[in-house]
Amino acid sequence: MSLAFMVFLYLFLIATALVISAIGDILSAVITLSVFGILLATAFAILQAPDVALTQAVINSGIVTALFLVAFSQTERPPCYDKEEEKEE
Amino acid sequence: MTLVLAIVVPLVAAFLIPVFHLARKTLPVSLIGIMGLISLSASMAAAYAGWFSPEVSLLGGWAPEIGIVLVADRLSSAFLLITGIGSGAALACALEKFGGGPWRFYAIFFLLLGSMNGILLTGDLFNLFVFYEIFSVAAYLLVAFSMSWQALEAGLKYLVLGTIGALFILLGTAFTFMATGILNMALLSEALVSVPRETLTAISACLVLGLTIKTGAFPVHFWLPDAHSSAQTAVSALLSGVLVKVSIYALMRVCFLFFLETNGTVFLAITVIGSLSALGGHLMALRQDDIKRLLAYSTVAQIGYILIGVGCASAAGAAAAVFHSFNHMLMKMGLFIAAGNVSDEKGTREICKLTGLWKEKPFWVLGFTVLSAAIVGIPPLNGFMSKWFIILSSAGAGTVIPALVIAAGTVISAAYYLRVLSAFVSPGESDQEDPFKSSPRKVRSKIVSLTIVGSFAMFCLALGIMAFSPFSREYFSSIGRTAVDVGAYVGLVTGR
Amino acid sequence: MITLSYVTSVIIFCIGLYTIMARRNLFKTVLGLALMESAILLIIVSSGYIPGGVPPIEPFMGPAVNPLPHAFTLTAIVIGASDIALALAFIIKLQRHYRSVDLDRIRGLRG
Amino acid sequence: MNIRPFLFRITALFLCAFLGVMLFRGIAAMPPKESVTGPAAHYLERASRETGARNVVGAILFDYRAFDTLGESTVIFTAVCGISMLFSRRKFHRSSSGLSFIAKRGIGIMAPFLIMYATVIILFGHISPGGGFQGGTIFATVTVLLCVVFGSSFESSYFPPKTKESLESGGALLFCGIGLVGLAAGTGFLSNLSAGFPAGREGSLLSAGTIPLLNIAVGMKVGAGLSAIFYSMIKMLDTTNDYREGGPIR
Repeated sequence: MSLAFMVFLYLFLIATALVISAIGDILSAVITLSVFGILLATAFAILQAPDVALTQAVINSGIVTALFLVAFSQTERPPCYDKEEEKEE
Repeated sequence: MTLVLAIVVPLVAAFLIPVFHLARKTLPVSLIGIMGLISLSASMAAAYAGWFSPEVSLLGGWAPEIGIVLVADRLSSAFLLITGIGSGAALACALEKFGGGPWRFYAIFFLLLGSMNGILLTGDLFNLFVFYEIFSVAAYLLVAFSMSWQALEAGLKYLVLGTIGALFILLGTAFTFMATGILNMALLSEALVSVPRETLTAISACLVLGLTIKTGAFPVHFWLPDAHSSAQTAVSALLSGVLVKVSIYALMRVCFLFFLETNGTVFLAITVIGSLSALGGHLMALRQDDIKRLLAYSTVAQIGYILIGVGCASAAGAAAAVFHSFNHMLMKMGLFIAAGNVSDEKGTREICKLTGLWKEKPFWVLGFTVLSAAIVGIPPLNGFMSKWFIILSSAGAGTVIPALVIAAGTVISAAYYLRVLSAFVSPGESDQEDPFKSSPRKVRSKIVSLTIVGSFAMFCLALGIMAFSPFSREYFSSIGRTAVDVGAYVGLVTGR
Repeated sequence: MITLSYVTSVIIFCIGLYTIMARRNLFKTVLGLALMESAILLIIVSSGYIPGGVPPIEPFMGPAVNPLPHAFTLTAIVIGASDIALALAFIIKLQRHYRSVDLDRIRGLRG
Repeated sequence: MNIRPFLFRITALFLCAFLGVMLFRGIAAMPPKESVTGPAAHYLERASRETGARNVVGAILFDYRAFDTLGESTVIFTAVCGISMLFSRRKFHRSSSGLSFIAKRGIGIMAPFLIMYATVIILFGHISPGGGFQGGTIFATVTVLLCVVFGSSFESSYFPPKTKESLESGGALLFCGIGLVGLAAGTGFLSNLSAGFPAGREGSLLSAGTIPLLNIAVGMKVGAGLSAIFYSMIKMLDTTNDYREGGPIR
């Protein structure tokens, strides 16, 4: 793979990482993490690691993003009354 | 063979518990007790084998260079003994308190037991990381087990800091692998000599930083007081008594094997961290009103003592560190169990409200007194002996400041333990007013916990007296000699 | 090309660490952990690369790259995923109590 | 006024920069690698003969260093155990509403292929890239997709939590059982061909001794585990939706 492509890929990786760190909106950051995961999987594939690329694409961009979205949707809601919580505290 | 079983038997027990739960909603206490006994006897068998004839177990039949090896020498055996006694006591307390209801708690407990044995026995750097990760995940969950918001917050704090520590350990492992291409710890100790200086600095910084975070020494101790004070009593005792020791074992093993000949700065750094921990932990403990937080900060200080012993980089220092680890396990587990039970029955954890206990529960107060006398360092008890050995070895290593720190710490700790004890023996003003208020809670007598506290107190006394005899001193110093003898370890693993 | 990988991964590692230290949102903390972990994965995989290598699956059509880092990376990915899942579960539970994921408001314990 | 957070950030930035420079100097000091050395060379040279697997990464994960894999799937087991412990007090309200008809039909057509893909990835782990982790995770993704598209009641009726639990424990026990066979044969825990497992013809589906079996065990464990994590975390979402419709809102 050509060097120019790698430079472009890595610059893109750093840019997405900066976006994840800097952006205020959590939802955008989570979606950017998914993009970051796919870019990283591409880098792994170029580095001749097909197993790792497959795992990275499936786990980090699939399941972890799904879990992030679930957690986000559970926390970013207008506070509503929850009976079971009262029981716990 | 016994080494593998020490790891696999607790893991299998943990995997079996959900299966049993599918059949019966509440597990019988005797079943968990039997599983615990089998697991603990497996780890004791490994400790016995490792103590009398150092043993290597090749997993999958592969040679040490290409596979994973398990190694048991005297250092591992000593720590296996510590974790065995400590987790047995914690399991007994938990069974008495919770019964067979929370089956997931016991599953996590057995996973923790297996992973601790894994850390203590493995001879492979990456395998150490993997077991460390099981250990940490189980520890976060045990902290959060009571599900109060304090426990959850402490668990999250522990998780974030612990994961950062784990990532640093992984980074150190990655650097080591990049520089040498191997992961067997015995072979690494030979290969690291030829590694460039800058790389070695990076490796040692990553590994020591990660392991220090996991240990809970002073500059990065934030998680420890919260985690140890907000957990349940049995879990607090387990955390303070056993888990910290496992981290210290990992630190000792890695530092002695890798950096003893290559990078002496590491040991200076450990001594500095230890001194800071000892001073900072004692000073913070002096300001606490909550009895469990006080004990947790005292743990930070005691970790500092142990690290001073490790930082001597000598056989005497290592032996003193192991001896103090053992003593601290006995003393702090007993103290946590006693304090937890007393404050549970009183319904408060503030020291100034824990009054009048001498009349109500004299045995608990007696046990607490003996154990706190041991941890402060009253001469015939074991705490004094191990501190004395640490001071001697640090003086032998040519530094005086750690010894002064230990002496100052003893005075400070005497001050705060005396405060607790004076609150205990002072006459309570409220016990005449409502004698019926606390009577229903007294029905569940904590006879097992009381027995454990009592036997630990007796053990402290016995160890203190035993440490005078040259015979037992020889035993302890043989642990130290094993710890620093890198050549023997390498020879044991490679068979040369 | 490998030096480039190393530079990138060290930069991403530092971005992750900075995110954890400077950001006050718990989700950002977990995202920072994910970034740090990914950076370490990139370091490990790059360390196994050799110029002109082929994937380590037989039959080889040339010099194969080092397979050992790939095995570590697989293990580390799965471990990291379970860590992150656990952290998210803790955050959900804590948010129920504080109604916030801001670290400045989650100050029940100090020390 | 608000100078302290700013100072803190500057300090953090410097700390990170210092760490980065130190790490990079450590990397730069290493001599560049031209060829594979150490144990990795041994794996590349002999893996297909000693284990019967074509995928060298699979051979390392499930034979040479299978103990790591046991530990690693135990991490998932621990996390699943803990997350279901954290959310255990909640009642699960099933929602039967899903997405639109087109999405349901589309997933209905795709799901068998996805499951087949996951099975192939697990079963061919010793021949081609893939293995237990990847295939198991694809299984978990399929259950997540079904949960999103068809609503959680459909997912939980096809894959009830008890099935997942028993699959997970079963996978773990299968892994340990295979390991103990090696121990009983006297060749060490998790030993493969030396314990008498048949090597088979290289490159065929039934080859490489224990590696396919371990792949299946890990696939069961990882798939059921990740799916159970998602399932436990989504519980609350449904309850609060119900409350918002009918319950009191503060």
